[in-house]
Amino acid sequence: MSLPDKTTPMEEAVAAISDGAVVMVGGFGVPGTPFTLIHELVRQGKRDLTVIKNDANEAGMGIDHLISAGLVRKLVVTHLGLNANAISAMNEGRMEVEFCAQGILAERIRAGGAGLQAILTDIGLDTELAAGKQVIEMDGKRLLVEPAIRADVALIHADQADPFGNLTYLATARNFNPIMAMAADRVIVEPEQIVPLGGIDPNAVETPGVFVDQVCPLVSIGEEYGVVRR
Amino acid sequence: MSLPDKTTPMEEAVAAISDGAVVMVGGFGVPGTPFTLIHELVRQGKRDLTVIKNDANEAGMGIDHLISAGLVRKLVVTHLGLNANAISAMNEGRMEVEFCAQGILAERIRAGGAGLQAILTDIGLDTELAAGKQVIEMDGKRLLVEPAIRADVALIHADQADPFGNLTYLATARNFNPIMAMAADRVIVEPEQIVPLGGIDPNAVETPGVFVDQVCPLVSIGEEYGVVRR
Amino acid sequence: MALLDDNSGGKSQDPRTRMVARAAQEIAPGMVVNLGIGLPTKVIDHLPAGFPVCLHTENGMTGIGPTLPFEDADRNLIDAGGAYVSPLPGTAYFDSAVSFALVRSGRLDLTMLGAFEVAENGDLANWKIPGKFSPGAGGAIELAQKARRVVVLTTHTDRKGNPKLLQSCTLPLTATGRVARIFTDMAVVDVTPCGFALVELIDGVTVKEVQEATGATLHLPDHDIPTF
Amino acid sequence: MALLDDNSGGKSQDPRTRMVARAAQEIAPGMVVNLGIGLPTKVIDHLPAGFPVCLHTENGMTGIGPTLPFEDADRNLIDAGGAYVSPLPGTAYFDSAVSFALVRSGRLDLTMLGAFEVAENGDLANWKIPGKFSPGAGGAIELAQKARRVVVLTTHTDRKGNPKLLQSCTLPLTATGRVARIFTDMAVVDVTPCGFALVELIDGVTVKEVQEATGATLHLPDHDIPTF
Repeated sequence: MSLPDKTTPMEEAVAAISDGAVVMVGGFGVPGTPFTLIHELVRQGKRDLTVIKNDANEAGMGIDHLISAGLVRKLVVTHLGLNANAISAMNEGRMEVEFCAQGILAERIRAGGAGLQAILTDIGLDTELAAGKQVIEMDGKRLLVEPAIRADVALIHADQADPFGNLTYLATARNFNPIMAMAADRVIVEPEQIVPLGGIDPNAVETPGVFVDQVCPLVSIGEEYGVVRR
Repeated sequence: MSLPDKTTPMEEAVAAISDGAVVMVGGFGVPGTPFTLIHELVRQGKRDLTVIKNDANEAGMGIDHLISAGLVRKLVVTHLGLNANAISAMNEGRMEVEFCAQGILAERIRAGGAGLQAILTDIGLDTELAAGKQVIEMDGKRLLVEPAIRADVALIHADQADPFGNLTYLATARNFNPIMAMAADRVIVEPEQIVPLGGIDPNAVETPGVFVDQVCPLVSIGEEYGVVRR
Repeated sequence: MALLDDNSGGKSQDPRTRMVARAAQEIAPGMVVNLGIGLPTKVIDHLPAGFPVCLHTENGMTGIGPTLPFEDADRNLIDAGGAYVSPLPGTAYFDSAVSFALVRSGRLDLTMLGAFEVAENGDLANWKIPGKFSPGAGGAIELAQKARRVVVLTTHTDRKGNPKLLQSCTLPLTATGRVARIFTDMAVVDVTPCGFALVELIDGVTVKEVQEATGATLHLPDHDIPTF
Repeated sequence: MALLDDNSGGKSQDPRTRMVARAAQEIAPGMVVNLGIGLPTKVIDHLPAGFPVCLHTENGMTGIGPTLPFEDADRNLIDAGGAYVSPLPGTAYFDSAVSFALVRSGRLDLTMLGAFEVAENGDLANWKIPGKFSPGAGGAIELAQKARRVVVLTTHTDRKGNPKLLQSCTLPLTATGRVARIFTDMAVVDVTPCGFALVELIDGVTVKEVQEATGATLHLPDHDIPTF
């Protein structure tokens, strides 16, 4: 037995994303954001995208390049307060925005990755985030039905990858990456480092390679991955 | 800031378990089974227990000691084919048995640990495991409501622990341990090794110590943890 | 390791071994495959060395390597059937929730399962014989319901000679309509919209013998039936 | 680090700093605590060195250590507000699903949050000002709904001098009836079954001044009101 090599040039991996695709993007603030994959998506001008991400990054960084280029039809997000461009695009109706409680977004994505259809939760039941959602009763309690979310593509930033797609993450760059890496029909990864098969301790693997479709070598870790002075 | 020490003698930790308690027990076959905690539970004669575990171990091992001593009122399990004592106790009505599909047991426990109330799934919809369960309709599809499971106590076997309760596991000894270690009001761990705070790479922690209540030093790793010749 | 000889050289005399060797050919390069407890597990011994396949075991591992003898076993490393296995370069370990996430979300290309009964509509029963033996389903319900392709390895009849391939199952079901193909110690049988179709025969077994050992009509092809 | 002086020596002249220092005393040894973005994050600077507390940040970390200056920052290690933080011996990193599992399953003893509005029944609004500023709730809904104890740090009035402590919230809610205590730059106010109760005053502020800056009745104790 041996495990296949999923190394793919980034241009080729991104080229297979369709206009109109639903795209999950890892990251929480700077750490874990797949900046290079996002740049390639902008460069190839994929449009009419639905983007699912924790936050809208900051103006001039990350998915703001997609938003500012008018490529995002809809954004599913928990917070966009740090990106004035995103707020403008929302307020002016150029981009549809769906807000989700942060942990419920995480659980809906995880449920998608776990092949579940939905979760039942009392989170947000008394808030306007519950508007329009299905409510069911269980043991006399009202609960929201929060459907699982899957995407056509997930863009993942990892620390290490092996050619089969086993992944590790560092510190708070983990965030949404491991759950999104399970919840898309095609999972594309930009790892900071590619190591040979066997180069990752099997106990240390965070995302098993079986969930990963394409491992794209990064030429360099640009400035935007760095420490931001505020 | 500093993190508290949760090291507790095993006798004391187990003494606080009540008769009638709902107890989750980690392990899948031999690996990951907390044999020493189970022995202490038998020694202290806790009775009328509801035990939640993947399997019933084999006759003469692990939770079979609880079953054979008549301490288990109800067993929630996915498979007990390797334990003739468990099958007899079930067939003779001495022990109630609730079967659950393996991955759904895992997800119900995980949902309990994640503070969700239930999951919706199509698994087992056409089988007798669906009997008596709530069915709801979502987007025209019938789905089973599988309620989250929490326990009063979880008994966990880990590889390494630090005094705060951060845990690592080895190979297939992981199985149900990480999810059960999130899903009980009191989580008791027997680690093979206790290392100082900082002795586990924070990226390698599998169960964050915040979920763990008591870390019980093991005097030795007995024969039953070993390789079984069949 | 003796079984490997059956793969590289002449055919085994043992029909069960031939069945397992034939089933191994069902695995295409690059697949992610779960081998159920019992006969299916033995398929691993019929894969050529270095064959590109990712084997999954539901107790939390992808990238299963060869089975190990008692002396070399790692006490923390078993497959779901309790066999001592080894890692490969690229193996990953994970918990039981992740293990079935993989199954339910469609990342498993193929599962091979054992059976008490298989019906001509693809129904499978393999977890409970009421009042006699109720071991529980373990992971079989999810494997049978969610793997992209489900095949069964089973003796054609039970110990008493009763057929296990039936018009409809009499035992509690594991999954409905999911079995695509059955490998037995007599034949390879496909489940089609019209019912069972005989695909291949073991050398020396006749169509009449297989039909008599089967509890439903076997549809025959209009060409010669290959043997294995 | 200048703030630490306020804790160890005389009281700061700045009411906001006094508020933050007072809030820090709400943290008991051994607690697991989440500090929300903004003023609550500053509480960390008022905890004595080595104080036994496990700080959680919802982007995936328990065991937050001191904040780091730009020069020493790790690009992969921030808190949910984007501040560069450091690990402690015993820190753990985890994904966003585990991070909120911890919150929803009751492992968080205390959360300190900011507010646009707090109502006398404990309702909280802090995520949306319709038509003006809708940053989204981030993790606030789950923190407010599920932490064992929820306290708020806020200026007593907004920039225009309008009260933020009200009979009922006018903005979209984050959670209902969950706020137990409010620390402001004028007072400490508890939410009780009877409404707001004045607990402490900042040195130099009068009961009359606080009542005038509050949009609901402040119930007074029948003893002298302590100051901080």
